[in-house]
Amino acid sequence: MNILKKSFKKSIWVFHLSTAACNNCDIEVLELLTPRYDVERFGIKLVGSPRHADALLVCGAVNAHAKPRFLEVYRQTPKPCLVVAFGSCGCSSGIFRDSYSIVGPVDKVLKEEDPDAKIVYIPGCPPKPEAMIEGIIKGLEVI
Amino acid sequence: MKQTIIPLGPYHPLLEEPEHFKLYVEGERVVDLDVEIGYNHRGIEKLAEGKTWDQIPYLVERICGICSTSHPMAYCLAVEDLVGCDVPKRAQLIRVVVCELERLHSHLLWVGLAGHFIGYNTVWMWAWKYRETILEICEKLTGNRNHYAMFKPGGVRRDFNKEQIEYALEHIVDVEKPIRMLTGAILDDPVIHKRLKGIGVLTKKDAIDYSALGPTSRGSGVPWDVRWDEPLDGFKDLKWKVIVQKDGDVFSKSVVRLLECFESVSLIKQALLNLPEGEAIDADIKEVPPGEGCGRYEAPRGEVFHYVRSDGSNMPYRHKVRAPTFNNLPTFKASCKGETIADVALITASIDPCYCCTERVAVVDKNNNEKILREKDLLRLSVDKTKSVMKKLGKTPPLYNMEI
Amino acid sequence: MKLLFYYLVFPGFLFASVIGLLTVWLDRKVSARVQWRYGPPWYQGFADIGKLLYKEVIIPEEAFGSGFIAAPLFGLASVTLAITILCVSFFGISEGFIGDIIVVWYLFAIPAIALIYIGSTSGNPLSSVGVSREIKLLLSYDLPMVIVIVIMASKAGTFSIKGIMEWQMVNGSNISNWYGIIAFVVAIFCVQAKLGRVPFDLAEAETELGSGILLELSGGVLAAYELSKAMMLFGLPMFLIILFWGKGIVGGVLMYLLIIVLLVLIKNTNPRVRIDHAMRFFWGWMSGAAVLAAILAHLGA
Amino acid sequence: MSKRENGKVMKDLKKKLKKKIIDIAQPREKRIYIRVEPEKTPEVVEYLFSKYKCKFCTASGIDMREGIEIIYHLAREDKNMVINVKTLVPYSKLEIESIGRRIKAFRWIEREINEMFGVIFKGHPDMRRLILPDSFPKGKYPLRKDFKNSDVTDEDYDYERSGI
Repeated sequence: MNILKKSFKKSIWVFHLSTAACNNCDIEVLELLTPRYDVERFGIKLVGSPRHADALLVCGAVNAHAKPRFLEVYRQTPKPCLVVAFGSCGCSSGIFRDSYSIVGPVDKVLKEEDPDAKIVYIPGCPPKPEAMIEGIIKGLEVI
Repeated sequence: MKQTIIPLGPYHPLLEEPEHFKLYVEGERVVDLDVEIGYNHRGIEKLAEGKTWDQIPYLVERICGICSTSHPMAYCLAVEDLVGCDVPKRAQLIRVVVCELERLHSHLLWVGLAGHFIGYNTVWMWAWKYRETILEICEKLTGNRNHYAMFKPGGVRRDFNKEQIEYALEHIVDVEKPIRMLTGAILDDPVIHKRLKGIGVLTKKDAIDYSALGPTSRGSGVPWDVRWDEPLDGFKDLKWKVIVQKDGDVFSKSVVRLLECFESVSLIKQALLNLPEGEAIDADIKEVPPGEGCGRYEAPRGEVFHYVRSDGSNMPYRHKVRAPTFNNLPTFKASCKGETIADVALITASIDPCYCCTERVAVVDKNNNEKILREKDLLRLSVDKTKSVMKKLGKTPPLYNMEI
Repeated sequence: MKLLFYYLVFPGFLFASVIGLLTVWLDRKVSARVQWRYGPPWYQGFADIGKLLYKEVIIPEEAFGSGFIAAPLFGLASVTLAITILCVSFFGISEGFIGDIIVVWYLFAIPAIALIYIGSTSGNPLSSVGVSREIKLLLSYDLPMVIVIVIMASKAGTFSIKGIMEWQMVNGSNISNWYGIIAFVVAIFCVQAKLGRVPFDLAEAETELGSGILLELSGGVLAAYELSKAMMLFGLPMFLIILFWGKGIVGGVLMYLLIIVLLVLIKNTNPRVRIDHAMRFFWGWMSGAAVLAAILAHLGA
Repeated sequence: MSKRENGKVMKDLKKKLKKKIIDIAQPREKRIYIRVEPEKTPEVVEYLFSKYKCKFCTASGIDMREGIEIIYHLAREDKNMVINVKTLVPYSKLEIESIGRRIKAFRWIEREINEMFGVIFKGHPDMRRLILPDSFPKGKYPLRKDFKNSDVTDEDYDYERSGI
């Protein structure tokens, strides 16, 4: 059984999700694919549907418009999955915390849906690409 | 003709920004266009009313990730207009350097995406590779790749020391060569000429009627550039020119952006070279009298407008923010009409929207069978067209950069 | 008992999946290198399959429960059977039977049919679009390929793999003359379409339909499909080797690498075509070339 | 932009818009503020936009307790002047003539002001919600002074209407 667990750590399929973000983290996510920070060497691949995904990259503080859609996508991903909250917006809704249209950071919204969801927080606004890679890799131990 | 439109959720594999366009089509021709935004609303203007004058630059910076220094710049100009103080020269030149650096890396990001839409992925990889050097300069000068937090009403928060200036001057030079190569790759390539010329034309009258801003309006011959029309004292003695193109199609908008990169590089060099020595970098405003002020500055995508009204307390009574894309987005109604779906991806990219919304275009057929065209569809359609254009021109397609 | 051994271990499941997954790694590594990227480590194929087995399987309510799981396994079993038949006669272990070329080709078609079954029952609108594309693709690339098989079989006079290989041993492999080259080009494109690789990966277009037909697959079921695709990546080039080369093992390995390089090159040089383009391409150009090869073959060139 | 030229723009505007405006002021070198009644705003703004070749920057609404003040910011590029037209729409009659009917540039900003302040723009071609989600509770206007950030929290959004 632990061979399968070990192989889980070597190949992570990632699905990108943007909820009310300032598109800076989204661009840093794309930068991970460019030649300088190529993530494919760790087996990380961007996939097309939440069904295949193991990690959900969520950028941005969740606003009311995006919340139902975000929870729907979380329900669809097969369960041993990792939610990566990107940037200070993902971790704590950052500077937009007490606005009327923001309904809480990623973990507050997710805890309603599934209390023991595994969440990785990558602070920084925008987090450095090195920090992102390290965050995802460190998140693997959690699963 | 009854139209059934099924609004699918905005979440989509390669999406950066949840944004949704609806095209009403007859066959291949686009008849009408509807835009649905609001997925990114964070209530910034309401938050601004709860923050003090000095805290707002941090909030305003996070409106848009790519033009993250134009908003604080316009805000500081608005407050200075309200207070009526004048900013020391050195602070102004530092502001010019940071804003021009950001314009460079924003334009390079756009060049990469445009290359990606035509199907040249190597252009995407190259543009983003050379963009890294600029981000490094930004990190060296201001400490962070994107949100620099350099400005505050009345001046600049941090000064450039000698060693930082040398580093910047030395590295800004080796950015010029790749930009020239990229410009060459894009401007003299006959296939790109055929692909970009004559589509998505925004006539001069339309540009004025929609009050388009920035490269979108300068591409149609409307010479609006806030740096020229309302120059800061910093700009007065720097030599540069506004780039204007006449025919308003996607090609001229690209030319405007690429030539602006060269202007930015020369501006940065001039500003860094004649930084006045040892001056104070802040006019340190003590308190803000009641009154109102507007600030305008030229972001990479157009003019950013901030209006500030104060009632004497240490928090603004009202703070209105308007990003350039707010004016540029409705221009799609004029420029997308009559174009084929394959070109829509290019036209939406040509105004370099603050959120790249070419990912989600829902094509509604007139005889109401609704076909959802995703970004890859648009990409492939536009790439097919590039290939057919290439065959006509008798050029072999570039060997390995057409792969999506 | 020996047959079971052949099926499960030597030329069958284990051997084919190991080689298949290594080929998948080679393919991804070369594509990454083309874009100055570093590319995945060598064990990437095994890690992907292992991880998928570890994950939970979600079965959509509309889908018919057990059928949803059985289909890809059924596909996997048929691919292994096809490869065993191929390799058994290629390595000269035992005599093949008359007509096993046709059997092998249609055993390879079964995973695609399993996929169509899954796509249609899963009730997801996007995967139903994927299903219609997969069926059209299946029809389009079958025609030219069957013509190529018939040419080779008529040249060798028999429909058995052994016979074709012996004929090529005697008077030169098919690739060495004109009709062989044309037929080879046709076969390469058909294999590219069968494997669902980039120019023709319409069914599971990654961002176009949100990985269309595979949209509902997850966990173990997806692992079965990925494994069968990897093994086909090994099996189909073997099939081409037998049709066009037929000589000994050493020549076969070289030919295998050549075919893999060709497949990767095609993948990296052109964007995904639209479904009507693909069909026009196969029925128009490819069938024409196949018929031309047939005429040349009979003129004895 | 010398003082003399500024003065010329001020005089020229005073002459043309004499009867339509309440008063005109120029507190600083590049800014002109014109106060107008709500009924006359469309004529003044359309005059500035079309004949006076001004570019439309934006319009901002301010909750002044006794009414909503709408300021149309227009910029005259070649003379490098920002002209702001201010009107106060009283709470008693919260409606104003829509300029977006003829000039396309004003359409989106009027939709936003309507959604954020509740001002009704008569004759606007398609008055829908621009930024706020459909699940936002009806009848609440976020940018009014009496609306606190904590008024609308997670429970108030009824998510059924958000069209999933």
